Amino acid sequence: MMSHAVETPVFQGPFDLLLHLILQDEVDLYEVRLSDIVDAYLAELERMEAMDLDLATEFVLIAATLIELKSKRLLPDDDDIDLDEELALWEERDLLLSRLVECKTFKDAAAAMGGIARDAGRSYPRTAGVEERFLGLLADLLEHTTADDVRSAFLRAVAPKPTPQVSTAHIHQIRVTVTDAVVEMLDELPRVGRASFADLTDGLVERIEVIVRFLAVLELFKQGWIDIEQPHTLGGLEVVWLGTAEVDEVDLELVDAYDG
Amino acid sequence: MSEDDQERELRRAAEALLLVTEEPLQPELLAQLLEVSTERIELLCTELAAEYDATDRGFQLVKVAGGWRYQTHPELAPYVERYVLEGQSARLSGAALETLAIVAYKQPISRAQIAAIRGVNADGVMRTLSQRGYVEEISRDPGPGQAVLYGTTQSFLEKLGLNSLDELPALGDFVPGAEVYEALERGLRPDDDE
Amino acid sequence: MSEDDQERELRRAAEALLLVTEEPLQPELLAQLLEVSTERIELLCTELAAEYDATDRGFQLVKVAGGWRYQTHPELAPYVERYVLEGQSARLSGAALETLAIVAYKQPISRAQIAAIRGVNADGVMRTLSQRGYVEEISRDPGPGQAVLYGTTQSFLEKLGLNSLDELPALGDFVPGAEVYEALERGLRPDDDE
Repeated sequence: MMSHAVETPVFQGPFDLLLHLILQDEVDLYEVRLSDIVDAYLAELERMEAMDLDLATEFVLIAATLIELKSKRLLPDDDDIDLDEELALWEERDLLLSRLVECKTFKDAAAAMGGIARDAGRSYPRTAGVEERFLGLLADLLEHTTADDVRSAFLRAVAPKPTPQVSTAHIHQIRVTVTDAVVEMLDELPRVGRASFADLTDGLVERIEVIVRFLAVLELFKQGWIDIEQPHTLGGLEVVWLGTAEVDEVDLELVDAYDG
Repeated sequence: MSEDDQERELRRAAEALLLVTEEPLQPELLAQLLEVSTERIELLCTELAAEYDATDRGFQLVKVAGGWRYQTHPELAPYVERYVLEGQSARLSGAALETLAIVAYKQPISRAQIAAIRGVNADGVMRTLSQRGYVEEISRDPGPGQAVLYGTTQSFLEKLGLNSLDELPALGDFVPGAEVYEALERGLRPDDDE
Repeated sequence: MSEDDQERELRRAAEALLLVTEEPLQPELLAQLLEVSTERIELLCTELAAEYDATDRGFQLVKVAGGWRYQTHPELAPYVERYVLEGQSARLSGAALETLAIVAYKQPISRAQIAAIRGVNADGVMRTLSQRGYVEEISRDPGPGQAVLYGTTQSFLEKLGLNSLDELPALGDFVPGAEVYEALERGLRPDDDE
C-alpha cells in the first residue's frame, strides 16, 4: 500500500482535511490507513498555534465517526448486528456527508469570489475628494469633542485586542497511534493470556485513546492473534490471546498498515 | 449630437459630483442634488458610462454597491500599480474568503452557524473581516440567546466590484456534481461491496 | 482623428493615473511611469485638457503646483458646494477620533505605525484629518525610508481648548500592550513589509 504522505497546505479545519483526503488524493477512506487520517488530524491540531476547543471537539467527533465506519469493515459479517446501531451509524454518516458537501460548496463559492475580487482589484477608484477650495465649507468636526474624549479614544485604540486562547494541554494527551496500542498489547496479552477490554483500557483518560485501543484489538482479531468473547449480551468484551508463536513474529507491517 | 442646455448642465454637474465623491455616489443623493428624478440619473449615468467606453477613455463610470463611481479601466492596471504601491488592497486569505462566502450567501447568520458550516471556530476570522469592514452586525436572532447575526457591507460589494448581492453567482452553481458527491459517498460507505 | 495603438495606450494610461492621483501628478513622474519624455507628457496633457474642454466635460485637466490633476469645472461649483454641505456628518467617526488620538499622544508618528496600532490601513482617515487641518506633517524619520511623521496642529489644540500638548489628559497608569510597542518599533524599521 502506498505510503500516504500528508503534505498539505494549512487546513482550515477537519472538514477541509477530510475533503482533501477523500477528493484531492482520490482515496477510498477504507483504502487509506485510518491511522494516517487520525495522525494527520493530530498533526494538524499541533500545527495550529491557537488551539480552540471547538475544533478539538469537532475533530474527535469526526474521528469517532470515521473509526466507527471503519470498524464495521474490520468486523466479520455478523447478522446479529444491532439494527438500531446500524441505522444510527448510517444517520451519522449521512450527516457527515451532507456537511462535507456543504463545506465543498462554500469552498468553491469562495474560490469564485476570490476571482471576482481579483478582477475588481484591477480597477482603482478615484478617492481624491473635493478640491481644497471647498474645504472651508466643512463644519468643525471637533465641535463637541473634549480632551477627555480624545484620551478615551486613545485608550480604546491601543487596548489589546482579545485573542481567544484555550490551553492545549489536554490535547497532547491524545497523541497515540494504533500501532503503539498494538505493540503494547502484544507485550501484555501473551503474558496474561486473557483480559477484559475494560482492563486493557484501564487508566486511559481520553475517549480517543479508548477508541484507538479498540481499533488495535480489532486489528489483532483480524490477524488471528486473538479471539474476542462477549460472555453476556451487552456485557464486557473479553480478549483471549491465541498466539502460540513468539511475539517477534507478529509483523507490525501487517497491522493494516497502521504505521503512522 | 445635440443636447439642450438643461441636459448639458445636468450632465456636467453629474460629472463634477462624480469626480469629487469618495464613495460610490448613490443615485438618490445625486437626484436630490441635481433636482431630477432617480430614473433620470440612472439613465444619465448609463449614457455617460457608454460614452466613456465609446471614446476609449482610461477610466470607467461603473455602478458599485448601489452607487456610481469613476475607476480606472482594468486594462491599465499595470500602469496604475506602478504608481499606487500602497493602498493596494490586501488579498483575502483562504479562510477569510470562505467565511466571507458563507456570510454573503447565508446572511443574516450567527458566528455559531458559520462555525458549524466550516467545522472550525470562526471568531478570529470574523473579527478580522469586521475590522476590515467587510462584515457587520445586522440584527439579533429573535430566539432565546439572541445571537448576533452578521451580514456583508457596502465595502464588501466595493471590494468585489459588485452593484448588489444579486450579482454574486448563484450558490447552486457550486453544489458539487455527481462525481464529487459519489466520491464522498464512496469514501464514507461502511459496507465493502466493491 | 486617427491614433495609433501606442498613442492610444499612452493616453489611456495617463487618464487612469490622473484619475487615481490625490496630489497633482508631476510631469516628470508621469513621464517615468509611462516611459516617455516629459515633453511628450506635457503635450499629451495639454491635448487631453483641450479635448475635455471641447467635449464640454464637467471636469477639467489643469496644471496646479507644477503637476496635472483633474478638478471640477468652476462653473459647477454651486453643485459641489451643495454636495459638500449635504454629505457631511457633523462628528468625527469613531475610527477617525481614535486615529486622531493616536497622533495626539504618540506624535511624531508615521502612517505605518498608526496602521500597525489600529490593525487597519489609516490612509483614508489620515487624509480626512489632514484636510480638516487637525493633523499635519511635522518631520521625517531620520532613518532609511524617511517616512513622513505626523503630529497634531495648532488648530487641533484650539478646538479642544488646550494651550499645549502638555494639557492633554494624562494616560495615568495605562500600560500599552506589547503589540503597541511592537507596532511603534516596527514602524520605524526600514524594511517594514506591511
